[in-house]
Amino acid sequence: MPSKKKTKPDLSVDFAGIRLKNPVLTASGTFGYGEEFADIIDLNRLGGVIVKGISLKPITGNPPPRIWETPSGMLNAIGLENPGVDVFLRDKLPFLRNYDIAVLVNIFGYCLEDYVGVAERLDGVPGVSGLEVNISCPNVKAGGIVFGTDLKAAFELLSAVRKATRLPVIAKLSPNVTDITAFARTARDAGCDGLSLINTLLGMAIDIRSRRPRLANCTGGLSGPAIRPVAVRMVWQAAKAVDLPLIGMGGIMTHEDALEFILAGASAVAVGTANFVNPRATLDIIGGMEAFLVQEGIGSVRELVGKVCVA
Amino acid sequence: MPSKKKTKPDLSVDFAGIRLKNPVLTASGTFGYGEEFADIIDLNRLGGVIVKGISLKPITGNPPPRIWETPSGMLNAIGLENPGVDVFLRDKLPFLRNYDIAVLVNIFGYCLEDYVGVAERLDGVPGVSGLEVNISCPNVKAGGIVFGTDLKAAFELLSAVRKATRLPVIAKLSPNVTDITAFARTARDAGCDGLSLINTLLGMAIDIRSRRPRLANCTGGLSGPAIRPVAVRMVWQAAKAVDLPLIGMGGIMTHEDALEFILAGASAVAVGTANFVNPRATLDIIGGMEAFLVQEGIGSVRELVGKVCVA
Amino acid sequence: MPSNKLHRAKVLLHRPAGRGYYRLVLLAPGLAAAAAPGHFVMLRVSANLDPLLARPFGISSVIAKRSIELYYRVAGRGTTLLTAVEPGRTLDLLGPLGNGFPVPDRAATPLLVAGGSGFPPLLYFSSRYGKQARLFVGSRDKECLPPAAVMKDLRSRTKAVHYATEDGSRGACGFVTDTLAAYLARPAAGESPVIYACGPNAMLASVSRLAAEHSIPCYVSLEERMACGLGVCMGCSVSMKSGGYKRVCKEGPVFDSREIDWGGKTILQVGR
Amino acid sequence: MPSNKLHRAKVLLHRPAGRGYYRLVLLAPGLAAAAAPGHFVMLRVSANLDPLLARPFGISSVIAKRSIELYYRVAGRGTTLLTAVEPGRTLDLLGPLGNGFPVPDRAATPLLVAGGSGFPPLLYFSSRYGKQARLFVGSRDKECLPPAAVMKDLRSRTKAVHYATEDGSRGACGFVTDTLAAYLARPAAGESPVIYACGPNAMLASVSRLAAEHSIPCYVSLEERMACGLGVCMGCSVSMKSGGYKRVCKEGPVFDSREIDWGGKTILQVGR
Ligand SMILES: Cc1cc2nc3c(=O)[nH]c(=O)nc-3n(C[C@H](O)[C@H](O)[C@H](O)COP(=O)(O)OP(=O)(O)OC[C@H]3O[C@@H](n4cnc5c(N)ncnc54)[C@H](O)[C@@H]3O)c2cc1C
Ligand SMILES: Cc1cc2nc3c(=O)[nH]c(=O)nc-3n(C[C@H](O)[C@H](O)[C@H](O)COP(=O)(O)OP(=O)(O)OC[C@H]3O[C@@H](n4cnc5c(N)ncnc54)[C@H](O)[C@@H]3O)c2cc1C
Ligand SMILES: Cc1cc2nc3c(=O)[nH]c(=O)nc-3n(C[C@H](O)[C@H](O)[C@H](O)COP(=O)(O)O)c2cc1C
Ligand SMILES: Cc1cc2nc3c(=O)[nH]c(=O)nc-3n(C[C@H](O)[C@H](O)[C@H](O)COP(=O)(O)O)c2cc1C
Ligand code: FES
Ligand code: FES
Repeated sequence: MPSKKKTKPDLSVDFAGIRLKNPVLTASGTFGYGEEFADIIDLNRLGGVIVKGISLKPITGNPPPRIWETPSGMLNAIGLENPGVDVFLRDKLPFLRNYDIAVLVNIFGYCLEDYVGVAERLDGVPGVSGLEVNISCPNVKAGGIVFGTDLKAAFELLSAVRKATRLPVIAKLSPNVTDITAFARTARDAGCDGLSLINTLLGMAIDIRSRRPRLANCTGGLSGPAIRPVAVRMVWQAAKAVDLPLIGMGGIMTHEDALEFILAGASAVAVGTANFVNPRATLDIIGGMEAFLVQEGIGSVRELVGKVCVA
Repeated sequence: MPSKKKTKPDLSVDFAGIRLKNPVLTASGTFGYGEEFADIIDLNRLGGVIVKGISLKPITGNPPPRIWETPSGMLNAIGLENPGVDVFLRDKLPFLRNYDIAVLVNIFGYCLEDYVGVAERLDGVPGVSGLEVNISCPNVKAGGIVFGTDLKAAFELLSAVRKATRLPVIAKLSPNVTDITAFARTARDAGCDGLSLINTLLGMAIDIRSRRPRLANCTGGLSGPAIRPVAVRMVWQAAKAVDLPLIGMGGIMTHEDALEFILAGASAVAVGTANFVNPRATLDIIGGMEAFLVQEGIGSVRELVGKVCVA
Repeated sequence: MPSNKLHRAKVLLHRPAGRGYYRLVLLAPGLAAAAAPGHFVMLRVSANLDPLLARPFGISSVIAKRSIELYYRVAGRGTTLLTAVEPGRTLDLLGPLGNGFPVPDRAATPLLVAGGSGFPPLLYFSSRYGKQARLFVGSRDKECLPPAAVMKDLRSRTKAVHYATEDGSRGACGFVTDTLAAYLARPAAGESPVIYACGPNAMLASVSRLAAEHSIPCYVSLEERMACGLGVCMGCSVSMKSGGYKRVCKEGPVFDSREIDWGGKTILQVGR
Repeated sequence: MPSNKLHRAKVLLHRPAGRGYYRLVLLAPGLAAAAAPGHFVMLRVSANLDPLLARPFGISSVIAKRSIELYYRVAGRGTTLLTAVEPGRTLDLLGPLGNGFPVPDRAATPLLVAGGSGFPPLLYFSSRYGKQARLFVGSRDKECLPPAAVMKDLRSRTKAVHYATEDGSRGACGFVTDTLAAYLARPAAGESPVIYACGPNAMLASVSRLAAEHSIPCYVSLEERMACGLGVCMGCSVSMKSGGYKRVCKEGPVFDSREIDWGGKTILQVGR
């Protein structure tokens, strides 16, 4: 006899072989390595954490000012400050291993060899669930070519990373391109297991009195709810173009925003700038998503992936 | 003996041979053909009006819903509804000729011949100061190629329009490209006299309950303050790349926003979505700009064009 | 100088009106002087950039020729923000906008059909032409009817009120269109009915069908999302039977129901 | 469960405090219990998405162990919005944040140097360690000094107050660093001074130079734009003499002045 009791909806997701208890991750660079948030929320309730970008060697980052608030968004030009992969493995990863959550390590470098180096160091390390390969930071250049905006460079880089690790490889795409689907296909062809999108839009703001850019770096990456419509559109386009699972992000503040991305075709979502505005945002989103599924009588969040009706 | 009296600062600008009494224009599609605003503001105080996009034949536009509000912005998919060039010349232009302001006519078509046709019809028409050629509407396609995102198609189109008219030709660029400077150079090479940027960013929003896109057209153009940092960055990049005068736009709400674009390299600005939020926005911006110049002791707004310091 | 539609209006009164509505009275003499039944205003609900756009509201009354009254239901972010506005503050306001209802013929009996939160323009209409009119009002249950004070005014101004609730908690059990159909089947002697309707689109479509069946004139006040309210953005267009679109803010919000292409998609997917 | 830093705090008191400042008292027992002088909070000023980010404010006092007091100057959009918040409302609040001032040695004489709107953390400091301390306060003119009530508290809590105004309208004519320099040139007998400074960066740089010249310890509380206040965004970094950066919100806001690379660019281009 079928039970009439409302059963708890299933939020779990299998993402490129990584089991997530729910589809809500934290976006790279907006959650540190988890430590600071452990004071505020129960990390065990997250689907997973995508850590701040890690490079082979430590990077000190850009001079200040590094951030500027914009309408419903913010610009940042942190310059990928990070302690390097060795310190990450020694000091940061052990903390995250105390929790039963997926840990995706965001990696980047200044040249192909850097990327491969970090990927190799992380291969087989217990506690690392997968790699998110940042080919989309506006500040990472290779001989004048930005990996994330050149199809050939992206293909070579992602193929090389693919060979360097047995971990699931997720390519993080840049939105600053004419055709996101071309990059999605390139990442697939290079053997990636999934895609993350979007990274920040390249932006700029100027102080009209001093006539200087608001950021010492001149330009920076625009994030936050301002960019959400662009992000949803790109996730939708990429989902139609390739058969890979997607992590959708860009301006997610509420569970409704997160579900927009899932309907557009994302299997999981990442919450970025919202963590600054409301440090409980991830948990509020998980709770809201669960309530929504109950309310709509949907058994599993997986039933919603890509289910936007564009008749 | 130099006078100590504060003289009124000079707001006038020569834009590609078009004299503007001040650098503040209205962005195409956000001010109709001026009539509706004549009830609310004194049109004679504007630098000029860029009219709603005009095509060779009337266009009925997209089915509703056509707009959706987003964080600090809006999506629209109007579908370029317009009465066609003949009705424009008969019913709309005469009204604008009552005012002593520049009138830029925004034109577009579904194929090269359409564009050329409108350009020819407008050539030599008294009261038309110049053409703004919209090669950037996400809905205008030519055999699968969007003029605004394909360099070769853009070059051919703009060259053809250039030949079809003696009026100043201003190319309106799409922000949905990897490299805005390549399009700026292409427009210059095709003989354009100036550039307008940016048009809207392609975006999408989904109603999570009905699972349908918020717009009947599925995707739409994102405008408003949300996109301003992207617009300022593109104006700055384009200004460095070519020696043409630029009309900067994208999210301008206040005189401070307008001056950001001017410092980034725009000789004039256009106010779009702000007209909906505050129908006096253009006049407030002109007033604020004048007050700013007085306050900072700057004699002419022209002294500020491109003067951002990126030491 | 141009006849100005842009006003900075002082909030004179602002309080919950019951049944989920707020009543807002704004001092705006120029606007009040020009406002006719069926007109609406665009009201900015935030001084910041989110929410960005102004919200449309129908004028429910003009008070002492200097103020206008609005009734609004808390529907989303904008109206929630609005509830916090204290009397004494000023709000940016654009209006009067739209075409308004056509003035009824002296001999006609206007049938005012109000569904959901569609009563405000009909309330204003009733203050001018109520004596000749019958009101048909409907909602899910009696708690969803217009606020008690509004109903009192409507009752005292019109010759009859026909209630319908879907749960039968007030008046006939069923839709407002059922009571309207019943009336139209046997109109009171000597009455020549003309319909003025405002409410959800599904209701307006049914009302329109009824009017066509009985060959009586029918005016509907439509809702569509708006950005400018001025006729410049082309965002609020609705499909016309004759092909093409008309703007709710400019050629509307009131249309002859025969013009509308009701067969098209839902005209407005409401809210979030 | 984690020790929570996130609070929904009720506004107990909120009013203009004079000289362009507002005083805001928030009920937040957990925060109040943990707050030490030099700590700050991140306060959300809008429930909507613009302005988006929370604003940092120093804690100026803990009241009855359950509430915290803030003093803020209206500096831009966020603080303007904040002024409209009525007592009784709740605000989202994160804190206490930052490292706080080091506790002064019993034998030391803290020299509190306050410039501009830098007094709040020093006011809190004075309530704990004021008896041993001297206050150096400076501003453009006497109208730009901290609010009268604040000055009264500071006077009653410290052993001496040294005023400086650029126009000489109160105390010595000149910069606060001039009066500080004068004192350091001839410190009172038996005093072993330690500087605690908060104010504009130019002032802090001068104070830091003076401290170095006299070889006395100096702690400065810095300001930088912040997004998270938690140490995760790396947005608030300042240059260190040793190379690299430290986060104002995490390793700061209080730094040993010798650590800071004052020679770098202006650390903060304030406001709009
Ligand atoms: C001509 C006209 C007259 C109206 N008169 C009244 C009235 O007198 N009283 C009343 O309570 N409501 C009236 N409405 C509906 C009212 O405008 C919406 O309820 C309101 O805009 C919702 O705003 P929100 O921010 O609270 O909701 P949100 O859902 O947060 O709004 C999101 C967006 O959708 C738009 N939107 C949402 N619902 C509607 C709607 N029904 N019609 C048009 N746009 C909508 C909003 O303007 C906004 O752009 C009228 C609408 C129109 C078009
Ligand atoms: C640790 C710390 C403690 C502070 N304590 C106090 C205090 O007790 N009282 C007080 O009046 N002010 C204090 N400030 C400054 C206060 O944070 C700013 O005045 C406030 O953020 C301005 O916000 P706004 O929206 O009104 O200005 P806007 O100019 O609109 O702000 C725009 C952006 O710049 C940032 N910003 C502007 N000025 C500053 C600034 N001086 N420091 C950091 N970010 C800034 C804002 O946070 C925002 O992101 C403190 C700053 C810091 C970093
Ligand atoms: C302060 C900050 C730092 C970031 N650092 C990184 C990073 O190290 N690596 C990366 O791939 N993305 C980084 N991002 C981009 C985010 O992960 C995310 O893609 C983007 O911010 C869009 O999501 P949001 O709008 O929810 O913030 C950073 C974003 C911000 C705001
Ligand atoms: C409702 C609407 C209609 C528009 N129609 C046109 C158009 O017909 N032709 C065109 O070139 N741009 C059109 N645009 C783009 C604007 O001219 C402008 O480039 C863009 O909105 C960015 O400026 P804003 O953020 O100030 O609105 C339209 C924009 C909006 C919001
Ligand atoms: S709302 Fe802009 S045309 Fe109607
Ligand atoms: S404000 Fe985010 S690290 Fe300091």
